[in-house]
Amino acid sequence: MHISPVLWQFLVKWLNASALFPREASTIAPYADALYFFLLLITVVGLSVVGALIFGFAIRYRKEKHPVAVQVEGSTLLEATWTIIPLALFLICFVWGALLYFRIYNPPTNAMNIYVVGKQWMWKAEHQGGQHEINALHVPVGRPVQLTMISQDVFHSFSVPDFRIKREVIPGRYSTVWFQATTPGTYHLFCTQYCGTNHSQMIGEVTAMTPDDFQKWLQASTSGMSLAQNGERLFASMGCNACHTGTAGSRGPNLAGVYGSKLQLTNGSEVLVNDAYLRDAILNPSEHVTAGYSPIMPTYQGQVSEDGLIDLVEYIKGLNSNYRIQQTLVTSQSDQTAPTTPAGVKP
Amino acid sequence: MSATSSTIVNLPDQKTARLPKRSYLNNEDGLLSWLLTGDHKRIAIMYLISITFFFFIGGAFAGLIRLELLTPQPDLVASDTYNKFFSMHGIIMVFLFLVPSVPATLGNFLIPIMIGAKDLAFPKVNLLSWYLYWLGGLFTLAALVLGGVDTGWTFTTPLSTHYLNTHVVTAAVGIFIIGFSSIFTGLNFIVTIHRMRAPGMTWFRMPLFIWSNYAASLLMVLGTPVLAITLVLVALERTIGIGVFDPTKGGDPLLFQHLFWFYSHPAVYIMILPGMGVISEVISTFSRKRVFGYTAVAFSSVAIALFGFFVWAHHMFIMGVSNYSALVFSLLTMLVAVPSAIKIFNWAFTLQKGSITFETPMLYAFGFMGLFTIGGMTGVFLGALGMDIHLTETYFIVAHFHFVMVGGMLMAFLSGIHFWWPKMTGRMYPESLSKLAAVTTFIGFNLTFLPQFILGYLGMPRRYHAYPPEFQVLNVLSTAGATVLGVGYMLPLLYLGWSLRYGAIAGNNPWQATGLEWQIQSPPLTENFIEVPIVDHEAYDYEWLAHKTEQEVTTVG
Amino acid sequence: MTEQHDASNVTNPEHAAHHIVTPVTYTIVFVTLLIFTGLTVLAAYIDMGILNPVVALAIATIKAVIVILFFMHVKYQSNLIKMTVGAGFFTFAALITMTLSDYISRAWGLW
Amino acid sequence: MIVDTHPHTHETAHAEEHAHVALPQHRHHFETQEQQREAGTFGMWLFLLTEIMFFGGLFFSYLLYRNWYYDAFVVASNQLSVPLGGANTAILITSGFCMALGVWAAEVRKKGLLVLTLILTMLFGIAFIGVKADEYHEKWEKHHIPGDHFDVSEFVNPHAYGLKEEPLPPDQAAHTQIFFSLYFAMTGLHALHMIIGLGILVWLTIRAQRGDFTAGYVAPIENFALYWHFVDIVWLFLFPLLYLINRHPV
Repeated sequence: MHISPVLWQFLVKWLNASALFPREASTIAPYADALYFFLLLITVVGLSVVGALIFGFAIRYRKEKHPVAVQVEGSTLLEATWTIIPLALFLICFVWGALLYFRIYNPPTNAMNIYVVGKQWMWKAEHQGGQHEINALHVPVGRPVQLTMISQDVFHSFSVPDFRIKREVIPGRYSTVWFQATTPGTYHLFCTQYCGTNHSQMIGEVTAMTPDDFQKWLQASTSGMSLAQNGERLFASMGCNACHTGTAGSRGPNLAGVYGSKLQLTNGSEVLVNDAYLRDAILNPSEHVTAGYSPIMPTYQGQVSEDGLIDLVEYIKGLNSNYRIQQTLVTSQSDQTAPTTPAGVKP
Repeated sequence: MSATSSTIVNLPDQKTARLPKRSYLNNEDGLLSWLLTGDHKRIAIMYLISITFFFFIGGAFAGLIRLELLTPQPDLVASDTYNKFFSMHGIIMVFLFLVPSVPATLGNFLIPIMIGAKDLAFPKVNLLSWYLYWLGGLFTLAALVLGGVDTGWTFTTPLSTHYLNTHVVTAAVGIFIIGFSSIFTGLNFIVTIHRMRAPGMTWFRMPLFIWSNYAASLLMVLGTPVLAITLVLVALERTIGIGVFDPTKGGDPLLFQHLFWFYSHPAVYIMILPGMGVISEVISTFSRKRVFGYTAVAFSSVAIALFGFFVWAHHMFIMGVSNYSALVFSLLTMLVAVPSAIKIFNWAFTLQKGSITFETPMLYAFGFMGLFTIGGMTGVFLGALGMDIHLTETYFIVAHFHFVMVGGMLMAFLSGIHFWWPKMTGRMYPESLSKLAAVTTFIGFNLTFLPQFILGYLGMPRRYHAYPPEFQVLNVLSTAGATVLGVGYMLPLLYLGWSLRYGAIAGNNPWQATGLEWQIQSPPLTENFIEVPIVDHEAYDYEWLAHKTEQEVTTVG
Repeated sequence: MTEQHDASNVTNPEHAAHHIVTPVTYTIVFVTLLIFTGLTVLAAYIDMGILNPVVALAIATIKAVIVILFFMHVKYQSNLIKMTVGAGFFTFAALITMTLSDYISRAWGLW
Repeated sequence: MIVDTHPHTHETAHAEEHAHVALPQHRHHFETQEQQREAGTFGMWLFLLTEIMFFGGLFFSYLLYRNWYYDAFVVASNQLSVPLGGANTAILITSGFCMALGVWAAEVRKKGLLVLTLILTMLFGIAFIGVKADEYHEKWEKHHIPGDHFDVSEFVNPHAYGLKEEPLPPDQAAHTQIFFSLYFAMTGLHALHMIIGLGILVWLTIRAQRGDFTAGYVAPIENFALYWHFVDIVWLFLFPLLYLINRHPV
C-alpha cells in the first residue's frame, strides 16, 4: 500500500459507490486490494502494449499501405526483452502473493478462537463460551479472530469476500483462517466450494460488532454451558477420566497442561500438541501413543461428532490441573454437579 | 491482383472453376465408406460434425445457466437441476468439445498433409479413437438422459463418491473412454510427426501448428492415463467403498485432487496449445510474413507442455496443501506464464513490416490475442498465492478460464475452421457474413465474461444457483452478452452449411499460403499427394512461394 | 541400415538397425530374473530397517531394467525409443515427487 | 501442382529400394516397411507410456498410504502368501521368457517354434491367473475384500484365528482396508491386463498357425511382446511392494 492514503480512500470509496468493488472490512483487505490493483495495473499495461502493437502494426502495415512484406527472421534482443520483463513482473507477483498468503494464513498468537463446523448445507459456529450460531457469525471488531474449521461431510469453503479471506473446510482435518474486522456491519458469508444440491443456500452473515455490543451479544445468546464444560461432561460420560486420571500410575497420560507441549511418542517421533493432534489422538489413538504408555485406548471414530470433538479439544486445551477430573471421577455424575464456570471462559 | 487491394484472396475464375473431379469427399460413396474409413481427412470431418453436435448441447446448458442467473432468486429450475446444468455443461465442453476440438478436427486433417505424409501412422487407431469418442459421448449422453450428473466436471470427492445419487459412474465411464480416444489421437500424432515426415521436412521446417499439436499430444499421452485411473478409483469408491479417497476410512480426499489435477491442469494446455498453433498459421498467412522468432515460438510450445506437468497444485492452494508446497507450485505457475507471453509478443511482432489483410480468420486471431492476453494475465492473479485466496472459487475464476478456453481456444478453433474451410470443402465461406459473426462473437464474449471478473472480485461464488440481489446488474449484463454470443456461434453453423453448396469455388490456394496443404488441390485427394513432396524450404517462406508461382506462370501459362 | 539409407530421406535420423536378440541372451536374462526373485524374497526376511524397502525396490528396478533392455530390446533400439521410455519414467517421477512435496512438508508446521 | 517431386513415385520407390517384394501387410501410407515397423514399435512404446502413468497413479496412492499406515500395511501384507506370490513371479517371468523366444522364433521364421512358444506363454499366463484367482478366493472367504463385508477381526484378534501376529489396535486395523483396496485395485488391473493379453495371444496364435508372422512380418508379435513384458514389469514391482513389506520378525 504505497499509494497515498488519500488517493486510496478516494479510489476505494468511488469503487464501492459504484457497486463494482467489495467493501474493505478487515485489516487484510487493503493488503489484498493493493496486490489486486498492482495486478490490474500490469494487466492493463500489458493489454495496452499488446493492443497498441496489434493496432499499430495493423494500421501501419495494412496491405494498402504496405503491399510487400519485409521478411524478418526474429530478434534475440527483442525476444529476450519480452521474456525477461514478464518474468520479472511475474516473480514480483509471486513474492507479493506469497507474502499476502502468509499474512492471511498465519494467525497472530493472541487471536480469539472460534470453531466452525461445515455440513451440508449449513455453517455452525461455536464460540468458546458455548454460544452456537447457525449460518451466522458474530465477531468483535478490532480483535483478531481465528477460525478453526472442520467439515462433517464434504469439502466446503468458508469465504467472506469483504474480509478477502477464504479457506477450504476439509472433512477429517482442521483448517484455520484468521481475520480482524475493522468496520461494524454485516457481511456475506459464502460456501464457495461446490458441496451438493443446496450449495447456494449454504450462506450466512458475518456480523462485526463493537467490542461492547459483542459482549452484550455473547451474554444474550449463551447456552449456559461453555465448550469446555460440554467437553468435560463428554469426557466423563465417555469414560475418558477412567484412564486419564492424572494420578501417578494411571493407564492414560496426564492431560493437564498437555496442550502446546511437545510430546515424545512410542514410535520415537516428537509432536507438538495442537487442536489437530488432540483430535487425531482421540480418533486414531494407537498411532499417537505417548512414550511410556501402552496402546490400550480404543478408537472413538464414529462415536463422537465433530462438535463433540471440538468440545473435548477445547476442554483439554484449558485443562491446567487434574483437580476437576478427579472430582468428577468421585461424583461420576458430572451433569448433575453443575460445574462452576472457569474464569477464562466467562460468557 | 493489384497492389492496393485490401485482400489477398485469390480465387479462380468462378465461371470456369469446378471442384476437382476426384477428392477425398467423393472418392467413395455411402455412409459405410465414411464409417469404415481410414482416411484422416474423413475422420476429421466426422469429428468436426461430432464435436459441433456436442458443442451445441454444451452450449444449450450454458444458455440455461445464464437464463437461471438472470434473477437472483432460484426461480427457473430447482437447485439440483441447476447443478446438473453446470455439471453437464462442464463435462461436455471440456471432454467432448475442448480437448478434441482442434487436434481431432484440424489436427487430424492437416498434420499428415502439413508434413507431407499420406495419412497418420495408424489410420485404424485413428478411426478407433473416433468410435471411442462416440462411445464415451454416448455414455455421457446416457448419464444426461437418465437424469444427469451433479458433481461438477471436477468430481470432487467425497461429494461425488458418497453424497450424490446421480449417475456419476456412468459419466465417469464415459470420460474414461473419451480419455482413451484422446490418448490414441495423441499417440497417433506423435508417431506421425516423428516417423512420417516427407523428405526434407526437418523439425525446424515444420509449421508451428505441428509443433503445438506435438506438444499437446505429449500431454495427452502422459496426462490422460492418470485421469483414467483416478476415475476408476472414484467408481470403485462409489460402488464398493474402497476408502482410498474417503476420510472416514483413513483415505485422503486431497489425494483425489492431486491425481485429478495432475491430468486436468495439463488438460488446459491440451486445449489451448493446438489453438496457439492455428494462430501462428493464420497470423503468418495474413501478414505475409514468417512468424517472428520461429524457434522461440516452437520451443515455447514444448516449454508449456513440460512446465504444464509441474503446476497442478495451484488448483488446490486453499484446499489444504502444505504452504511450502503452495510456494513451489506458485513459483512454477509464474514460470509457465512466460512462454505464453513470449508467444503473444512474437505474434504481435509478426505483424510488423508485414502486409496485413483482414479476412475472417485474421479477425478471429486478433480476437484470440486480445482475449488470451486477458485470460493469461488473470491467470497470474490466480497464481499469486494471496490473491488466489480471495479470487478462487468465485466468478473471477469462471471468467478467467472462459477467457482462455472460449476467448482463446474457441476463437482459435473458429479462426482455423474458416482458414482451412476452403481446403476442407473446396468452397469459400461468405466473407462479409463471417466477419459479422467474428465481430458479434467478440462483442458477445466480452459482454458475457468481463462482468464476471467484477462479480468475482465482489465475491460471488461459482456454481451458485441463487445469489445476493446486489449482483444482479452484472449478471444481467452477462446473460445479455451470452445471448449475443449464442447468435455469434449460430451464424457460422448456418453460413458454413450454406457455403457447402453455394460457396465460391476456392481453388488450391485462396490465401496464397505457404503450407504444404495449400499446394495440393482442394479438397485434397484421398492420398493427399500424387507424388511424395520433397521439402527444400523453411516454413512460411513467402519468397519461395512467389518464386514457385512465377515459375508455374511461366511454364504453364 | 543407417548408412545404406536413402540420403535424401532425412526424415528419420532417429532409427536404428533391426537387431535380433538370440535365445542365449534370453536364457541368461531369464535365469538372472529368477535369481533376483529369490533374492528379493530372501531380503524381505532379513531385518535391515529402513533399507528393506530400498533393497526391495532396487532389486525390482534392476529386474525391470533388465527386462526393458533385453526382453523389450531397448538396448538395441533407437535413441528415440530410449527417450520415450525415459519420458515415461520422468513424468512418473514428476507425479511422485511433486505430490510428495505436499505430503512431506505438511508435517513441517502449521504455516 | 506439387511442390517438388520425389524422383520416383511411391510404387517404383519400393521396387528399387527393396530387393524383396512388398509384403501384403505393408500399408500404403508408409514409404518403407522399415518405417512402418519403427512406427509400430514407437506407437507401442507410447502406449506403454500411458500404461506407466495409469499404474503410476496407483503406485503413488500405495506409497502415500504405506507411509501413513505402515503397521496396518505390514500386518495386511503378511496375510498374503509369499510362496504363491513368489511362484506367480516365477511363472510370469517364465511366460515372458517364452514370449521373448517367440519373438526370436518369428524373426528366424520358425513357425512351429513360434506357435509352441505362444502356447507356452499362454499356458503360463493362465497359470498365473489361476493362482491369482485362488488367492482372491481365499481373501473372499476371509472377508478381506474391501466394502461392506470387510472384516478386521482377524487383525484385531489374531490369536483367535491361530495367527502368531501381534494384535493390531482397532483404529489401525481399520486401515488394512486401504491396503486391501490397493491390493485388489493393483493386482486386479494387472490381472485385467493379463486377461486382455491372453485374448490377443489366442488371436496371434491362430494367425501364427496360418504362418502370418514367419514370412518377414513380425511386428504384431514384437509389439505384443512389448505389452506382455510391460505387464511382467508391473508385477515385478507389485510383488515386493504388496507381498514383502516386512516379513522379518520384529
